[in-house]
Amino acid sequence: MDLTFTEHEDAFRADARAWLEENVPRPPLPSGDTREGFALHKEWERALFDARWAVVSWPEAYGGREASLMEWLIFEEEYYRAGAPQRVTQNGIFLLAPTLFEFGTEEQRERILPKMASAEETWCQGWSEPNAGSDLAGIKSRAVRDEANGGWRLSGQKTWTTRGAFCDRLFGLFRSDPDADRHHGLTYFLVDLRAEGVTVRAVERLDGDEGFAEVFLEDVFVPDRDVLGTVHEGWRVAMATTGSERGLTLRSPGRFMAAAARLADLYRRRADDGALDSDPTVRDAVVRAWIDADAYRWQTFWIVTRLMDGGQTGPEASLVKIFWSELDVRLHETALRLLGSRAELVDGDDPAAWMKGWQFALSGPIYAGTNEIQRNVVAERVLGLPRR
Amino acid sequence: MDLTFTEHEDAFRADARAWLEENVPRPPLPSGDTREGFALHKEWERALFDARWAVVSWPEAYGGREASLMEWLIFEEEYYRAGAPQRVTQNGIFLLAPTLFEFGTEEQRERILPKMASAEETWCQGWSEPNAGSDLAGIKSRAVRDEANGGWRLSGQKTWTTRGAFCDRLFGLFRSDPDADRHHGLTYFLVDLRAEGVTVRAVERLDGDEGFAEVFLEDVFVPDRDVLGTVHEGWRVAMATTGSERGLTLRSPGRFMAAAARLADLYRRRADDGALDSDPTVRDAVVRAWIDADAYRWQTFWIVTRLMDGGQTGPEASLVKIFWSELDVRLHETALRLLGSRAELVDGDDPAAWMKGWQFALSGPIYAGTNEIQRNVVAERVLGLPRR
Amino acid sequence: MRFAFTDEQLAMRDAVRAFLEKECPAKVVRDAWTNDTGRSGLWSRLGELGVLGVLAPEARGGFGGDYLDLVLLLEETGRAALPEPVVEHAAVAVPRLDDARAEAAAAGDVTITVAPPSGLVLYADTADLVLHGDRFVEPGTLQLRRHESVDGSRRLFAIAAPPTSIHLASLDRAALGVAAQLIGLADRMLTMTVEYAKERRQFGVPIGSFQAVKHHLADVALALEFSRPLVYRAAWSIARGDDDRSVHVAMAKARASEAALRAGRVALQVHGAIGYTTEYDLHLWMKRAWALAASWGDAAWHDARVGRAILDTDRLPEEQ
Amino acid sequence: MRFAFTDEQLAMRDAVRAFLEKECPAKVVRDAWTNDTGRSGLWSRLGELGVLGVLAPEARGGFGGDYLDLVLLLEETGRAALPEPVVEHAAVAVPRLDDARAEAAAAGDVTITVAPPSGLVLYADTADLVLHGDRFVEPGTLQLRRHESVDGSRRLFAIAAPPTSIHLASLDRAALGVAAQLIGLADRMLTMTVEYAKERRQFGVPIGSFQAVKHHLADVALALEFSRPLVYRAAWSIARGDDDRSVHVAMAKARASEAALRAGRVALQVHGAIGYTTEYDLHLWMKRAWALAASWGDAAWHDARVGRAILDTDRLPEEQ
Repeated sequence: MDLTFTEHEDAFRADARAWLEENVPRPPLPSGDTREGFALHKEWERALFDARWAVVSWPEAYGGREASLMEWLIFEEEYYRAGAPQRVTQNGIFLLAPTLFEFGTEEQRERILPKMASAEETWCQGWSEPNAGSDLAGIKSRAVRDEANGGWRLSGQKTWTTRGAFCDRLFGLFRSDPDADRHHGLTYFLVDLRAEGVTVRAVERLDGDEGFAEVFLEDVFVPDRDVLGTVHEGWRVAMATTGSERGLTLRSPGRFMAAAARLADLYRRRADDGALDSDPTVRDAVVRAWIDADAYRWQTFWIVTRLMDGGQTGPEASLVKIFWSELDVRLHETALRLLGSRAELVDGDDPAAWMKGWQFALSGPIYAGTNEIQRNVVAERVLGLPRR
Repeated sequence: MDLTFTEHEDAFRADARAWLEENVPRPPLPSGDTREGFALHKEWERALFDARWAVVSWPEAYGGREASLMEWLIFEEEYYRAGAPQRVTQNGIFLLAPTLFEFGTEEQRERILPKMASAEETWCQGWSEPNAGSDLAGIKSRAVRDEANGGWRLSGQKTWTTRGAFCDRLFGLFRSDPDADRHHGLTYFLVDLRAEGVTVRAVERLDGDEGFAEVFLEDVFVPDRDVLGTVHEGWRVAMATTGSERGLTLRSPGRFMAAAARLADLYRRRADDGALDSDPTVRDAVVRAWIDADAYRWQTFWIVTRLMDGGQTGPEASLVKIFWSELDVRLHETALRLLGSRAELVDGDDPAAWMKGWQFALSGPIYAGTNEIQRNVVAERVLGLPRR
Repeated sequence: MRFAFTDEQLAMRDAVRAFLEKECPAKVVRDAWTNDTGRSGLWSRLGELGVLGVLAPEARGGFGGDYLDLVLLLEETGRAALPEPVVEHAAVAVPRLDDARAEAAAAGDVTITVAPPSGLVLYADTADLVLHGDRFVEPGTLQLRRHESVDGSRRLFAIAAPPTSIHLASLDRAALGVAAQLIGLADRMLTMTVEYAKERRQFGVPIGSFQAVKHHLADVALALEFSRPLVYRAAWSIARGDDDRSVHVAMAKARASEAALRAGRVALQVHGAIGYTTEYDLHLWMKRAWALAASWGDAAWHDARVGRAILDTDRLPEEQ
Repeated sequence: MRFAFTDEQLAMRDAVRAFLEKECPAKVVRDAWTNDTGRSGLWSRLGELGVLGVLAPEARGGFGGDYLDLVLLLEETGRAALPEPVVEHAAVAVPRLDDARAEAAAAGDVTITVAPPSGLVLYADTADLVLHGDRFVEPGTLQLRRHESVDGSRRLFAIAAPPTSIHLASLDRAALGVAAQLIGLADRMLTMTVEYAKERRQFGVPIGSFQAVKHHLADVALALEFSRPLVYRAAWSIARGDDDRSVHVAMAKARASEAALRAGRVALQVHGAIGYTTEYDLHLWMKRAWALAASWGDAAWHDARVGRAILDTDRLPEEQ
């Protein structure tokens, strides 16, 4: 065990910190879940890409640095410490890319990954449907074979597609074998949202941003080269992605360490104002949020060390997803308590940011598999309790 | 609405307070869940009975005062305020008696109730069996008809029989129709524990008292006059009892008001010692316990007013059981926090009492239907969610 | 001891509920987010109905009632998420008036709001008077600066000089009124969510048949069942001038705030993504609950009030 | 950055686990409640095994190791609920010795216990020495007064003069050792309960198939998963003399205490009445967890330590 960083890791951190301090936009960009904000975020992503900070863990050929998992964590710590913008390329980079690396063809990787990393092509996910939420296997959107044109015709509706109103392309599952049911007969498609037959409707989210979209597909042609993995085997292919969605790739500890630091700072300022004299318990809530962020960091280093030794993670990813999502809720709840009667204001600086963060945090226990489902997974696949 | 007590209620309270101050044993009796303690408690119960405080809400003919439900609550407040002993007659008075009043014959009531109230005959309940805990309908103990002697022959095993090692008689369900299953074909019997074929084995509880017993029955004869209600209809008969077991009769607010007062007193003494300077959060836990006890009191007055107006309570009893049992756990947990490293001592005064109370409190969420079952009842029968 | 409302009080509650179900559906609450006033347009009809003048003297066209006559009506305004300063006006300002202004206030011809210690005044732009400390002043005199609330219907205005002190009686009346509204909000969110859980199917069954969902909702029912009586009891204590009324109000506001916040959390979690959209109505109730739970003292602030009363003195619960 | 134990450390952990599974089954723990010493009779064998001398100098027959070599072994003593003052002896006292006493202590020829600020000394009657403040004294000099613990194997003795101050290093080593034991206790209670939930049937199915039971147990797994790394990190910080080691120990003890208390609550609730009897083994583990969670500072006490370090100064998490 050696809990100090190597010279190489320290140097990597120093490089990242120096570049970020130099380049992080001030004042912060508007929300990337709005049309204007999204455009500005694409410019930022482009700058990250040009400096080879967009996808540090990828092969150099695709714009990465072949950084280790540990270095990726270090980059994330620095990224959030610097207060850098949310990653609007996140769903492509963290959800689709791992699947492409595992199941994609060389042609697909070369065609898709660089543009994804540079935000020239932005990706959204198309898992959920009106009747397929927690129960993803309930997918009804169809894919019909179009032999003549060497491809497929997609029809159906996808919902809760994050930033779907602004993205270029969608990845998701469609039912290619109508006779197979549940987890079978699904195929993983990469869909051009500009294609004929696609209608995208923006849906306003709790915080007022149009962060969601409904995507309607009517007989949309998708060529064979945009099938990811084996036809009818989409479920197996997709599970790799949902795994990483739950796991640390979606919410690295750096994000919560930075939030805990902001929370402690807010606490000090409110305490100096004497605003907390009447609430003796909120201080402990701040301390707990800090400790939890620290616990998440060390649990991550523990897992990542195992991975770098060639070990595996499996259903433990569900423990991680439960922990970060509920930590995020508690942390923001504590911030709102610190703000007291000003917490509801969405035009001040502090309050607005924390209230927006709170509303975002509330989605954590819901998406990527509700925490109720995750607890079932922990009980059944980590602890071995009967499925029933 | 009038939240003051009537002159009559105040007078009733004054009488009760005066008698209790005069008569409550000092020092407190040893635990009634031990053989010696049980004997002393029977003397106390006899004194209560002679002064007509044992069963205030019962008809005078059976030793009561025909007190109203509200007066009964007032008596309970005074009883616990005075630090009077636990009621070893509780299971008879609060669980069996309501069933006798509803389903018993005149002969049974006259034969059983006065002796029950005076503790001349003490009763324990025989619901649970090794394979019938939360799932009470899993009862396997059999009752076989003995026409010749005009009665039944009981065989089987009952478990977790509170104070079963010291009591005289047991009430419980036995399977009288072997062909019927689950809730059907059960009969409610009153069993003499001195009868031939009965073996009682004391079982030590968490707190070291022999508060539990296993009761083994081998071909035990029970005469027809000791069948309560209709043969094979025992489930319907028993449900009345489990209802009151869950409801307020088992744990009236007075008990928790007295505990909250002791907790506040403990807090003040520990705070004066400066023992709490390092724990800023325990004070709020004390306040919450106090408020919860108060909330329980007023929710009870709310329900009791409805009952006195001729209204009903049904599945709401499950809400009450969840509330008092979890309040009791939080309240004692807070006391142990206040005691810090001395909490584990079971020979000091304060610590010993609180640690014993804590261990007793831990049984609350388990017995009389686990709180998991109670939450199902609330969801299905109060909120109307589907049973599945 | 008799803890129940009179038939008259229940009848008035039913009348107000029926009125609000008809006149203040979700659409009215939603429109208040974007209209000029943030309000419902029902003010004068609430006056006619008698809601605004419950605490006004009969001689001034009021009902001459007390807080027990008002508390159930405030709970209904919470259930409907009525976007109006009804607590400030009917529960706090009106009982301090006995002149002609009482008459206008009872009739709903004027709107009176209150400047809380936070200095954030609700609906100051459309109010005719603001109760500031112990004075009624014109809004124009307060140098209003508009603020946006997470609840788009709450038009808040910072004032240059917040009141340095506020009557304890006003604070208690406001905190209790908001507590009653929080109970109504929580009850409505629970109902909405139970209905959704019965309808919404996943894995081939209604999600309401999953034990985890059942227990989430049972916990909300539990919080409601044991906070509501505290609110009614505090209303009685204010109505009768009980010496401990401030402690009773604090208990009520603390637990009602938590019940409403829990109801919102569970409602959103059980609804899932649909509840996370503004197209669905839940957020209108949830955001009101967030705002009100933190208004006039949050749970921790009121717990601390209770603590000073019960721990820094020597007393028994409900000392007789 | 490499957060993993060495193969040697894991091998030693496995050896100690195997030894305790064989030599310290539940029966040994249960007997310690009623025997003369409250102990296991395994002390000298723990010495032979090398557990007691991990922190003793090699020159004195010790392993010359550091806290990283010890922490996993302490976790195992928790898993087995080993009734011995192993934390006091091996983690606190031994590292303060380098003379002949270190040799005897490493071999398990003597037992050394520690007087905590509470003044309640564990196994003072069977100990040869007591670390009192910064001095090693004979138990006989302390005027021992026996106390009964809820955990019958914990023989506690009040002393006339508790140490007025205790070395921060000793406090940290003791708190961390107890934290490691709490992790072991929690892990064992979780395992016991999962096994029971698979076997026990009600309503025709294993109770472990009910979602409520699953979620209770998942919450225990969650608490363990995120407290264990804090314990190992604090062990590293002590081993390396990190400036923040006291904060790291506080974080570890706070969360490990809560994890063990939660494991006990859930274990009892899922077991039901059977777990509520002393004939069943669960209570031996649960009561040890109650005692240790409150020893050497409970969760709130350590949270407060962390608070002083992070809130009364200006710093970032893990400032680089």
